[in-house]
Amino acid sequence: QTETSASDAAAARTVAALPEPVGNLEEPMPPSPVVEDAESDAAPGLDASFGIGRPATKEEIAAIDIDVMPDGSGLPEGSGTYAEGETVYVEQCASCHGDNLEGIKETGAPALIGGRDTLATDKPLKTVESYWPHASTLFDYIHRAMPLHAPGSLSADEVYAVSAYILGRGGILPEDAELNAQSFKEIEMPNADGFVEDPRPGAM
Amino acid sequence: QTETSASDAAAARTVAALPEPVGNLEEPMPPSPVVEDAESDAAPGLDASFGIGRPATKEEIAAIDIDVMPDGSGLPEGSGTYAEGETVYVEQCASCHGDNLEGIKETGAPALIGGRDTLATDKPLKTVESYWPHASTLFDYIHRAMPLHAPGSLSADEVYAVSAYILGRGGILPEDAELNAQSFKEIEMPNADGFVEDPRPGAM
Amino acid sequence: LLLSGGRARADAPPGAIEYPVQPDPTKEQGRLILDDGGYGSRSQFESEIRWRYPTDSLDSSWSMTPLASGHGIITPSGLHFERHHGGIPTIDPATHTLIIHGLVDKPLRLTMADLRRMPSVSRIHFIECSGNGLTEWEKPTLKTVQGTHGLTSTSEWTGVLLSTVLKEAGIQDSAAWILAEGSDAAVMTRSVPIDVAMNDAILAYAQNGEALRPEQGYPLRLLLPGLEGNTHIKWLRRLEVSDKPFMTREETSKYTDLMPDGTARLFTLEMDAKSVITFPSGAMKLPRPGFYEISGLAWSGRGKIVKVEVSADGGKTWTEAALQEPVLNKSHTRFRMPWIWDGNEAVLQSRCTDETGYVQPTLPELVRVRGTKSVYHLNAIQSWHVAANGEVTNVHA
Amino acid sequence: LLLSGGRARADAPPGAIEYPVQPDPTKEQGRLILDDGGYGSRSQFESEIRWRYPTDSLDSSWSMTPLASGHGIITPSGLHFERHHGGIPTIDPATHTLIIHGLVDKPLRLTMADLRRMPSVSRIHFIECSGNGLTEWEKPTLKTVQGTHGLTSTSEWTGVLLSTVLKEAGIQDSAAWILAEGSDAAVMTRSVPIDVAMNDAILAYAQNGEALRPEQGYPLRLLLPGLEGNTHIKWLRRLEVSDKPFMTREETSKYTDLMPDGTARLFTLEMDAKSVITFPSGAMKLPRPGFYEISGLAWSGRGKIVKVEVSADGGKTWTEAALQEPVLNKSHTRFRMPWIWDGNEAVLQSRCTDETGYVQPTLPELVRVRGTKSVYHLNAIQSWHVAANGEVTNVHA
Ligand code: HEC
Ligand code: HEC
Ligand SMILES: [Ca+2]
Ligand SMILES: [Ca+2]
Ligand SMILES: [Ca+2]
Ligand SMILES: [Ca+2]
Ligand SMILES: [Ca+2]
Ligand SMILES: [Ca+2]
Ligand SMILES: [Co+2]
Ligand SMILES: [Co+2]
Repeated sequence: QTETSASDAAAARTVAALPEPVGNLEEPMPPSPVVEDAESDAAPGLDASFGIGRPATKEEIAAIDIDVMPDGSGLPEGSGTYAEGETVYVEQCASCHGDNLEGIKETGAPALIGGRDTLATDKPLKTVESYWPHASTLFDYIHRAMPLHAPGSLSADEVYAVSAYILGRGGILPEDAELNAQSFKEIEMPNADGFVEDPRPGAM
Repeated sequence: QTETSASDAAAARTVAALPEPVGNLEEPMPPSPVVEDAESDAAPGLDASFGIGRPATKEEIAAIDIDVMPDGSGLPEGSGTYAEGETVYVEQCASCHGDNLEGIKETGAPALIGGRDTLATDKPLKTVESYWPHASTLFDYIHRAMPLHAPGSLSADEVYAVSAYILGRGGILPEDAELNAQSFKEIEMPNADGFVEDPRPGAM
Repeated sequence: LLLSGGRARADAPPGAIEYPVQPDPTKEQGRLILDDGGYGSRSQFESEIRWRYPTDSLDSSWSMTPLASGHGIITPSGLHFERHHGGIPTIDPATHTLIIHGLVDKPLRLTMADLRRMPSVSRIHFIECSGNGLTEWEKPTLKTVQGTHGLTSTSEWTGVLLSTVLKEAGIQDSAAWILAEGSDAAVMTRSVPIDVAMNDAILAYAQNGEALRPEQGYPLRLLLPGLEGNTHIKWLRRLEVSDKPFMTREETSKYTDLMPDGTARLFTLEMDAKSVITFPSGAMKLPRPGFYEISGLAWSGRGKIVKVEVSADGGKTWTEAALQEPVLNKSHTRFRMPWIWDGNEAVLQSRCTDETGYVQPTLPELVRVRGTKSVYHLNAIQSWHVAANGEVTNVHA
Repeated sequence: LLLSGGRARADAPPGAIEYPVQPDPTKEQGRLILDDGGYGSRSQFESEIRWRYPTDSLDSSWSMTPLASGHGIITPSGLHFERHHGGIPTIDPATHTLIIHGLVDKPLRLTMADLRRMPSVSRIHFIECSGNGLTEWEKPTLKTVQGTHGLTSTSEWTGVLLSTVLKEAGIQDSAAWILAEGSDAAVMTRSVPIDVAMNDAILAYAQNGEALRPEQGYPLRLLLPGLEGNTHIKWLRRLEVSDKPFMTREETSKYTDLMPDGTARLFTLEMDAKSVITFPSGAMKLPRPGFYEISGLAWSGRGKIVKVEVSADGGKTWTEAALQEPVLNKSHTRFRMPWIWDGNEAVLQSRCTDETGYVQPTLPELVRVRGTKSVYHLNAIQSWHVAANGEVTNVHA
């Protein structure tokens, strides 16, 4: 036994033989909180106000406050007629909803009219005409979501017009109707009284 | 108002205007349970035996029962000398663990010898020589995991041999040692008594 | 950091990366740590995916969670069901804001960074689309539990309580409803009752420990625990406080429940208690008689599940199943029951009870009141028929 | 099903797919449902990744969870910490088996399909490597909470109780230890006391509702709730029941704790209670004085967390933090405390107590007993220094 132990030759090592953590180990840096707004620098409290965020400006709200409610609030200025609406519809809606507003299965676009007196049958057809309780919903929805591939692209005039057309084709408005913020509020929907409150819990 | 309602023209639609679910809708099929073994067809019970799986055969167990325990159980047939071990070591271990078994930092391979009397210092060097309580662990580990890039490739003879070499270089065995299942069991490790039970909970 | 190892390939399932299978993984090093760039993916041997019901419109469609291969109560984020009305928008969180206005003292504008600085909560909740099961009213239609029940998933959601933000803005006494509006192509809107908003509603920015998934509303969604999924507005950009509901298209034309007399229920928001056996379930085949662990999920929009019973004889006799802890409020609860299939025909059913005492109804009980045209809120007991040859099918029993 | 939309690209973070950001997502349809092939991925704006401590060997290395950007208690599976001794094997579950032998009446061979048919459990548990924090004994070394504490993660695990399988095999009276062996290149082995095995150990095949991730042992791992991570053998292939421990390399050369007197503790299996503040934490910068929600994680290998206290003055005064429900056994528990930073220097600390009454120690208390060379089981109170300029750093205080 010439060599007894290599302990002299062995480099001294500390725990876990870790590489010396010198310099930058390239630990990924965690995100820091970000404060964008100088305005809310007000002294914050623990319970009520955290001093976080800032007041929304009137302009910021107006830019996205697009909803229209049953009482007519939110209806913009402008107007449109059945005749104008027919043009809008033929050009921008008929390809999906059909020449007669009957819907085209392949596009997924539902019928917009028809279906009155079918709700209690075993083939209910729920459309704007037969089912919708409020005309405001029609303006609101077309304005925000239609035409499907260019949502939000219609002017207020165009939405008034195509609404007049759809409601006219559905026999809810006369063909000479012109819609604006005032006349819109007066529309009576056929199924306005067709809705009931949720009886649950307590009923099935 | 010439047209009153397009309800006649509208195709009858049922709930949600779903496409007719006819034919194969290509629902992905869920996995079914699989039973591979006819043997365990025995009537199963709810609590003790589920009749699942099958007995492991002696061959199946032997093929993977590779562990070696401090009492020597699991040591295979075969033998190897310090001299044979030196060849194995030089050819298959030195590139990572170093010519003098001192470890090579860049490879991550630790020192295998040295470090006696360092355990209570502030530069403890924990090696096979200085730290390991059981020689069985050396056989077991080399056999299952080394050399790193060809684990499990050494014959039993080679593992006996390289163990003799490492223990010889560490001054635990003489250089003329030959290891086999019998002589292996007699190895006394320097730090055999260096380990204590976990005093927790109750102590820090 | 780039992916250095395998890559998504046509031959790996979605969400997986294909690596060579090792003939003997104990004889060679495996692939290197972090070759995934530091964010892992599922195994190449796992292939379950969400499934899209083949609606005609691809833009307005839904995909369903593969409940049959789920485990526990958490739904993997990659398999959470989806419902989109205008596709999945791609929104930079650095420019996204939430505006709160209407009947509030101080209209507020919050950035995502602002929201992340506010006091937060994390809660495990299910979401269920109230259209879950809509194909099943009249006859058993879809084959698998993914098709019949896959419009529900459970995640751990983190965000700011909506009440925290509303208090910050100062809601006025007349406040009764809040419009929530998304910034997707549908500019999706729903009206939320103020008591829900002030109770447990969450402005959620995280899901299962990381940011929301894009399909789930990244960077911000509304979470209304227990309420129908459509109300949990994704990609949330605006909250308007009002004294009246807004009567949006999604709460009038859709998500109203048509009764046999032609009237329709409005604002049926809460999801009643429901359960389903996920194993064994439709389109599986039991290979032979013997031991099987029946397992499934139960949930209620009104609180905790207190009991799940299982029947193997189509509802004649019932046995109480074990509820896996933790049993959480408005969360999926996993139930299990050992079962020995004797090789004869069987009809498997589960029936749950929630902490309000509500018991999940049978389909005939539900149809007696609601008919089969109400589309939404089908929460009846589901039946799976096990044939003598082991085939499991969706039946009305 | 192929990915039809975006693809993983060099410019998207790992785990994300890059899509064009929409200038106004309300004005055009978003990307189509299921263009991800049915399994989703995270947002391209989320970039946190596991981080590898730069060990010299890439084959034997570890990666750490980015705790600073975590939410709630669930760790996203893609960010679960890793520890590999021989890389990540790629194993076909159809050919993988588990063999149980040794001091049992009936040696058993179980396929993955067999295991999936047995009675199962799902439990939310943390795993922590006992080497978590090993760089921090002598001086504050790493900068972030990912570096100091990132070797712990929490998932919902599903599998078969080990006791179920052991009962099936019939363990003999002399049984005292079980060897668990993996089928990776290290053929990793640890000895498990029989009482742990018969208590709450799980043969886990699922994680967060889907199959285990490859890095976490796909298709099968051992889960020993509360015990050091190294014992939770991944890619599990064999269990041998014995009357003695096996004294493997990982329980002698490694995972023994060297004391100042040169003796070393064997089988220090349980993970003592520990907590850490994850927000604010090292390398962050607070932009200005004001409100911040302090948040962090606490866990104990011996049961539930009952209390977390937070100090902003380096331990002089303590305030009890709120524990986010659910508070689960051997799971991460999220705590939160509102805090107003006044702009002066502060030292943030958290201290937890578990249901056994054990209180997390200070580092000097721990070092007084164990010295600084024991490598493993550093569970001392962590201190984060907040400078007057808002910079947060790792300190010993
Ligand atoms: C490219 C196809 C397409 C075009 C063009 C289109 N729509 Fe639609 N429309 C749809 C689809 C699809 C839906 C159903 C969307 C959903 O359910 O999410 C729909 C829904 C509607 C609805 C709601 C119907 C209901 O019963 O709920 C109205 C109203 C409507 N469209 C009006 C219009 C008008 C007006 C135009 C033209 C200005 C138009 N659409 C153009 C596809 C189209
Ligand atoms: C390609 C590099 C490489 C080669 C070749 C190699 N090793 Fe290793 N060895 C390592 C690394 C790296 C470790 C540490 C592994 C770990 O901690 O997971 C190690 C660990 C060991 C250990 C455990 C040391 C301790 O203190 O725990 C022993 C014993 C060992 N090797 C013996 C051998 C023998 C004998 C051979 C040749 C037959 C060999 N090694 C070849 C890289 C190598
Ligand atoms: Ca408004
Ligand atoms: Ca009206
Ligand atoms: Ca053995
Ligand atoms: Ca000995
Ligand atoms: Ca699977
Ligand atoms: Ca992030
Ligand atoms: Co409803
Ligand atoms: Co330990």
